[in-house]
Amino acid sequence: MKIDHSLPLEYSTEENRLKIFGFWIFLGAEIMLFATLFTSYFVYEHRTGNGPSGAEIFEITPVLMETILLLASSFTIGLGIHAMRLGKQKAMMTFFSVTLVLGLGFLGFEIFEFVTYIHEGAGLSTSGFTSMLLTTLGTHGLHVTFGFFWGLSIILQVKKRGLTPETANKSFIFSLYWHFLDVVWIFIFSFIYLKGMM
Amino acid sequence: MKLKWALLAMIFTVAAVLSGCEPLLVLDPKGPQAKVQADDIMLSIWIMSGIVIAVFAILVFVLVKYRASKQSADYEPPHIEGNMLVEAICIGVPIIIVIFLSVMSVKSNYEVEATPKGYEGQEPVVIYASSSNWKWHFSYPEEGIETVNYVNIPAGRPLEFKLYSYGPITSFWIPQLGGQKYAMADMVTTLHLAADEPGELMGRNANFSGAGFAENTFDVQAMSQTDFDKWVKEVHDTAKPITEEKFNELLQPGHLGRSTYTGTHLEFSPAPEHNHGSADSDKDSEEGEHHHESSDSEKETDHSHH
Amino acid sequence: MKELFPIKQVMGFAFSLILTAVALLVYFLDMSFTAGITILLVTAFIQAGLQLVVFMHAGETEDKGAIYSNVYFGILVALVTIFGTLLIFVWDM
Amino acid sequence: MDFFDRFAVPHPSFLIYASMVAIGLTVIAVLVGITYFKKWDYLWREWLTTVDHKRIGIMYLISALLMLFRGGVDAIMLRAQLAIPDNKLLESQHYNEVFSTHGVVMILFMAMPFIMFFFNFVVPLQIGARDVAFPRLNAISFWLFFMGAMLFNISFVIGGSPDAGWTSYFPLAGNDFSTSVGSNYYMIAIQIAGIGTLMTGINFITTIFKMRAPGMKLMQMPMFTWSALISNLIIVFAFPVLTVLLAMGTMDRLFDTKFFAIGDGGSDMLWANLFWVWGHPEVYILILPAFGLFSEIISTFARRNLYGYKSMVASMVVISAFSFFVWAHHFFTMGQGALANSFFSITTMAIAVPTGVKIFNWLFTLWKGKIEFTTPMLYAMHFLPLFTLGGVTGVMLAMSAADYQYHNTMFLVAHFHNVIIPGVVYAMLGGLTYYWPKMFGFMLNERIGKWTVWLMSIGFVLAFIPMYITGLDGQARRMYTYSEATGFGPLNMVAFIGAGIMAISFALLVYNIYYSVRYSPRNIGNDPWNARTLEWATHTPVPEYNFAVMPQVKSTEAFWDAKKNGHEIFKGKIEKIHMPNSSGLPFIMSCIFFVFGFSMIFSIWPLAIISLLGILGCLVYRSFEKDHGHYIPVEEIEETETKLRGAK
Repeated sequence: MKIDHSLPLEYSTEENRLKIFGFWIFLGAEIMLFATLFTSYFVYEHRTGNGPSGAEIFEITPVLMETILLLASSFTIGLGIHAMRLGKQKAMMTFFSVTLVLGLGFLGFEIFEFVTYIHEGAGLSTSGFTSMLLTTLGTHGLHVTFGFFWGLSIILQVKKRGLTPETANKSFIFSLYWHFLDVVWIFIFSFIYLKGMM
Repeated sequence: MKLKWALLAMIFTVAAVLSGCEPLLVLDPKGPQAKVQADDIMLSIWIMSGIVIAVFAILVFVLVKYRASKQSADYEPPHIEGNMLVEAICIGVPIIIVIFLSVMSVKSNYEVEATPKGYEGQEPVVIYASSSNWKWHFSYPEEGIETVNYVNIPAGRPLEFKLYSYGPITSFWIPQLGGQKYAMADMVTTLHLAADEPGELMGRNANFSGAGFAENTFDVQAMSQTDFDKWVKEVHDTAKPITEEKFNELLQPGHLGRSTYTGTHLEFSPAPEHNHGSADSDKDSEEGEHHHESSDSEKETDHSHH
Repeated sequence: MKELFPIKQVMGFAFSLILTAVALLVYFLDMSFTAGITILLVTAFIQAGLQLVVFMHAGETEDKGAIYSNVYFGILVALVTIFGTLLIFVWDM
Repeated sequence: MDFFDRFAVPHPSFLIYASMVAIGLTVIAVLVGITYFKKWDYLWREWLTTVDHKRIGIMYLISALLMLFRGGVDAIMLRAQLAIPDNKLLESQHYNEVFSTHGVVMILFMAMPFIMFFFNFVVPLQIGARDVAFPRLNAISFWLFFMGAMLFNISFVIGGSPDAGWTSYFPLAGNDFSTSVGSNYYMIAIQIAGIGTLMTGINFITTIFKMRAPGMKLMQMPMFTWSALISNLIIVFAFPVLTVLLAMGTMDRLFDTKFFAIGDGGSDMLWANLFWVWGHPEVYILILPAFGLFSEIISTFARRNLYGYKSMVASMVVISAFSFFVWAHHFFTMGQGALANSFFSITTMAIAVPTGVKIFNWLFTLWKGKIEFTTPMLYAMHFLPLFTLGGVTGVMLAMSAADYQYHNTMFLVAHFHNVIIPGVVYAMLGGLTYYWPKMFGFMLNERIGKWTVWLMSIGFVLAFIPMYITGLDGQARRMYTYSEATGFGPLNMVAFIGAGIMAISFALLVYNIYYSVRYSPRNIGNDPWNARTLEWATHTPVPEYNFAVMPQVKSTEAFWDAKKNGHEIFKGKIEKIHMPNSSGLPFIMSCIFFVFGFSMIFSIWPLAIISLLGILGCLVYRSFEKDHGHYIPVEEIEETETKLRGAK
């Protein structure tokens, strides 16, 4: 393992650089994954069958809370990476933990939202629209859930092994993932919720 | 050399069959829409043959001229990067062909999506053609009759087929009158056709729809307007009315022969309202969006029977 | 403590909150569909770009050409898929 | 016994029972054989746990050839059934299952692994790399593909095959009209294989961007590597669509969502739409590597550099974008307006331009060359005219108004076989012959090889040209039978004979492998074809580390320059080489995926949950695992090098 000390830790080995590059390509694939969900969502937007429409079930409060929580978590993980580059392991761990707590808060609101939808008769098998809505939100929610456990395992590893080229690399890639989820949420917020409530 | 002869023989066989004594169905149009399509097809075949022959000729030429056995042992092929002019020609000529074909294609597309040429002034006969596994139901709302697995049409009048399905996606196709269009469960598509002269024609579902697909055909009889009127009157005199019960029985999966009824199933089991693909339906497509909920609920009751 | 909060990222966060607030106008104000969707398109894409550049450091290595091409290609294909499908299913139906 | 009833085949026949017995016996024979020859350890150590791109490539190749056989048998059954009017060989249900699996197997489980074989075996060698960017991910890709393929293939003996066509349009594939688990197999098996493919895409883009030999600029990459790059780029952006689509289909079938339902706001055509958003780029994923292989072969045997390298690259880049702009031409007849149809008609025809550029560039590469008709070259020379024919019929199909007549007919079937067989299959077989000596150290017999090509082409012309004609005569595709009155009989008989000749040609290929294993000379050197690119600069067989010293590259044809212009490729001393460790995890995880897929297909929820946890467990294990690979010491490399040099 050749370590290049002139670069930040996460870029310091050949393998690390490959992984970060590869993850960017993966994010390209994720763009298309969510684009497909959005494409379908726009087709189903008015195909509500006997079920409720978006305007009938969307509520601004939980959505706004989710948005603020996720934006804040994207900010804190950015700070986490900044701290990591300064070599401040403790600050980094704190920022990462705050990020995961915020993510958990987001998931809490989302679960509350889903329960409300199902209560209001907008279940997975109510109509084309509700199927698609819950699938799109659910795919994002599953990504966040997966990210939560991923982040947890990274915090554990940093705690156990300290900041090495390997753990720094993992943390950086995780931060890319988390920011990307925030980007996706911005589009969900704008083109599913706000457009639906407009 | 073998290759050359084989290819020549092939082209001649294809040409002979295409222009042969027994014309192929699609190239033997009996209506204006099929004529547009057959003309397009023949034209593109000629242009494409030109391209194929050009490529074959160049290929045969270089293969004969530059094969190793004809070169001297110390011949060293040159290093050639490419040539702007040659490559510009190789891009330019295909672009010209593509532009020409694009114009043709767009023009024809608007033609086949509108009332057939030469029939514009006339009142079209509207026929609702719906498919169920594995039958075709034809409803004539104005004449007030319904047929199964056969359709009689007046020649010399524009036809408007309104297509939808009571099951999988099917495709309504009468090759000699014009190309096909899908029939689907959640919307009505419109196919504009016309028959120039009386005659018997073949019609079928062209889109795979399950076990009984191969036999999912219907007979088309184009007849003069007087014969058509006579037939309508005859049906009203002799046939039984179609009831909801009878219709649900017809919808059961399986094959049936021809049958005829008075009245149409549209009265108790209307077509999905979302209207698509008709040149004049642009205005009501907005409306269709809003109608959606109601049309879906109606459809569901239809389906609970089957 | 201060070095842990670089000005670039704090500003980025503040700006993304402002953009969110602007987007919320479409909910609280009564406006036409066109105006609303325009606001949403603008705010959403600026926010996405913000995340990409400020937080994700997309352009910090020698691979930035490849990374940006990859993202742009993804966006291009995504937009074509979305608008093509809308053309088929909604606008020209 | 209700639990076991679901595994029964819903439409049993003698053929299916016979296959069951045959499969059972083969599996037992293989297991007994491995045990008897005490090969379990070897198999596990050298193959199941390998992360070596060359071995993974060879495993892709073996899978692809097996699937070619399976898909080929399907094809013969289809042609035999249609050979005479009102034939009773297959019932409608069986015919439907056979053509559905034929399509899926040939596209996804034959052609895809075949190109994966070339990516894996050739790309790292061609760019002078020691392995791919993520060797272990590569192994996961392969094993996921393999498990997906196996899952799909057991469908016809356990629970029933999919019967809604390879496109699996809803609502036909929905629960209302496809009651067996066949369509579940379709959704889940393809999903698993598709995830593997997506990871391959990421892996190879990274490899090609980041691991090229010193000095090799992007515009100096050999054409096959370029085609691999573009093809993988399309994979990365097309396969997520398939992932979402299959997930939606799975949810419709298992969880009663209303995506493609009749009523309740479902939209059956959205399946078709998204299917082709993935499906059309998929065609280019297959054909671009084929173009790349032909470029290598034609340039090698015309003994000339590739004409118009830059326009070749440019045309592929254009194709990669355009392949996403044309999907609606697969359903011009859905009832959308003339505006939408016109748009997609024009974009479709526009793709013909870059494709045409490629054809002309190949022709000009032959010009002033010194053409040698070896077997790979013969494939290429048959490809050019036949593919041109397929290409121009594609332009005909692109004319939307005329397509109303071609759609769903044998004309269409003829067209896509006419591009896929001379395009993809010829490239695969030609490329296989071309790279065979690099893999195994001996050549395939040229005489038998040339017979294979000629028989293949004669069979092809007889089998598919008649379909153009019956299509124009109104023969719809996917009909299991037709009456004598239609007049389709004679031409379909010709097609059956053609298919038979193609089968003989395939048998000849297998015989060629057997014959060459036994009789081919072994001392052929590293460069038996007098080729031009880096993969021929290393030893045969290729050592584990590919190149003892990293090659230095200055042009598109580094090796040729070395041979003709004295350019020195291998400069510098041998140093210790870092290599990745083998791992059993990819195989084990993919096996759990298989169990997960199987339990989803049959809705066995407890098992599904347990296996899902198992998959997550593997991921967690991997995340915490410390694996830094190993170094091959200099002495060992030198020893290998001396041995291989001696073996020449």
